[in-house]
Amino acid sequence: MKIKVLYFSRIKEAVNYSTEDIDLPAGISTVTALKNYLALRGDIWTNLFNGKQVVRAAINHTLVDDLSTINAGDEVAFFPPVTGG
Amino acid sequence: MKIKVLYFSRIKEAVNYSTEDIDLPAGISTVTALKNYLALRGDIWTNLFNGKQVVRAAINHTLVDDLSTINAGDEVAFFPPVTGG
Amino acid sequence: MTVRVQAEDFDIGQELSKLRLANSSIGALVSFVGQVRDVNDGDAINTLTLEHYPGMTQKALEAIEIEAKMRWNIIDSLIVHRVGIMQPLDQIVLVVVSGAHRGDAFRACEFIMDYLKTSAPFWKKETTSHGERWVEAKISDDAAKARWIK
Amino acid sequence: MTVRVQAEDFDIGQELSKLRLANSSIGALVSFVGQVRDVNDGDAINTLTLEHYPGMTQKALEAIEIEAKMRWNIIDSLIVHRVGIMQPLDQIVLVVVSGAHRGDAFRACEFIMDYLKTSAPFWKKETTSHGERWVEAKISDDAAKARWIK
Repeated sequence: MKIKVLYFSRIKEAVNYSTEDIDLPAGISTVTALKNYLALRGDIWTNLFNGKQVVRAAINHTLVDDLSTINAGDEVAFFPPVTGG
Repeated sequence: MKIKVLYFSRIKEAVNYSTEDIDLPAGISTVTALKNYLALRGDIWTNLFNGKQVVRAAINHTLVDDLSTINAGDEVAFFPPVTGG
Repeated sequence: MTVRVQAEDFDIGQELSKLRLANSSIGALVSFVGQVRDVNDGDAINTLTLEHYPGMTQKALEAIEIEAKMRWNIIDSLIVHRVGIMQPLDQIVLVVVSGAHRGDAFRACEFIMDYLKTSAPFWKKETTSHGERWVEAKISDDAAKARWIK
Repeated sequence: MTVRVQAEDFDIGQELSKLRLANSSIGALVSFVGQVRDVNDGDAINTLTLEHYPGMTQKALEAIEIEAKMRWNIIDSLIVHRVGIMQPLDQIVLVVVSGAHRGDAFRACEFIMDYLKTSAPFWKKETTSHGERWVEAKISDDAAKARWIK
């Protein structure tokens, strides 16, 4: 299924772009599964998404936890803990 | 001993003046004793100072409780619970 | 730490800016503004008169600021309290607390208000269509103050 | 309830007056202003850049305001958060809460700040004499938020 993935802050800088369209293989349907899938890209991706760094996720502009389900057409965003205010 | 007594808010209105000089008889040396002494004046004074109404006191511009000692030359103020802010 | 008791209105933006720009280690400012409400105890309010005890007011408010400064890690504070005749929507009181971080500034600002309400010698008299009346002290204000007693 | 995310500075006095004069049953306004400090983690700050997630920010801040309004008896609230490049002494964020009485307004204002700090998609990057660095989230902010979890 096709989804849109966005990156922010130090994650955006690390991967060096801010957005991509991904066509996920069958079976990748939660945030954790997507993180693991991205970690397989190696190098910086492994570093970011192997679970050793805190990477927060939002689906369709709502903060979610890693067990949340991803559906076709979703906008999934990854970013470090927020530091506004 | 001579002291100055001030009245504020509804107490000032009840006694109809805001300040007086009092020469206290020997033995009247606490706030409670002064209240009792004023209550002896009868009528409105009894009403105000017989202990049935909450009357707060300050000595020399500091809130005090009724056990506090009064000294010659003190400025003693009586008023209802405050309602600023 | 500053205390002002005055008949004139105050300009919140100006007061806040003064505190804010005075110290570049300030990260947080918490402020409280009290205003005259149009209705109290079910009656429409025409005017509100603030009486105070001139010799004592300044001293009482300064003591509250000193206590706040001793209890929390704050940088500065300001209390402006008006006296005299006011109307609904008029500003009565302003308290501003500045600090490096927000937690202590929130705590100190609320502490100052809770003590001001119960320890500073101000009294309110309202005029309504039924005439004049003194505002009664609220039990809830005593309870709010009691939370801070150590 | 209003949320604004903007690059421009804001005028606290004007924002507060707007809320204050909008409703004559308002007796209390509590506000928070956050500003850029000159030093962070021991280094002098030259600039602070606020990045955000445009599609999400407004929605996240509105959700916080709605939650505050459901939890406390307040009349209105305003959040103004700046994005872009700022310098020490610049204002970053303004939160104002109005209500009939002060207790709920204090509580709601601090709640909004604690949630904003941990749930709204903003990220700070500092430039110091050592170069650029992203600001780390603080454990103390998570602890501040945890106090409100029911």
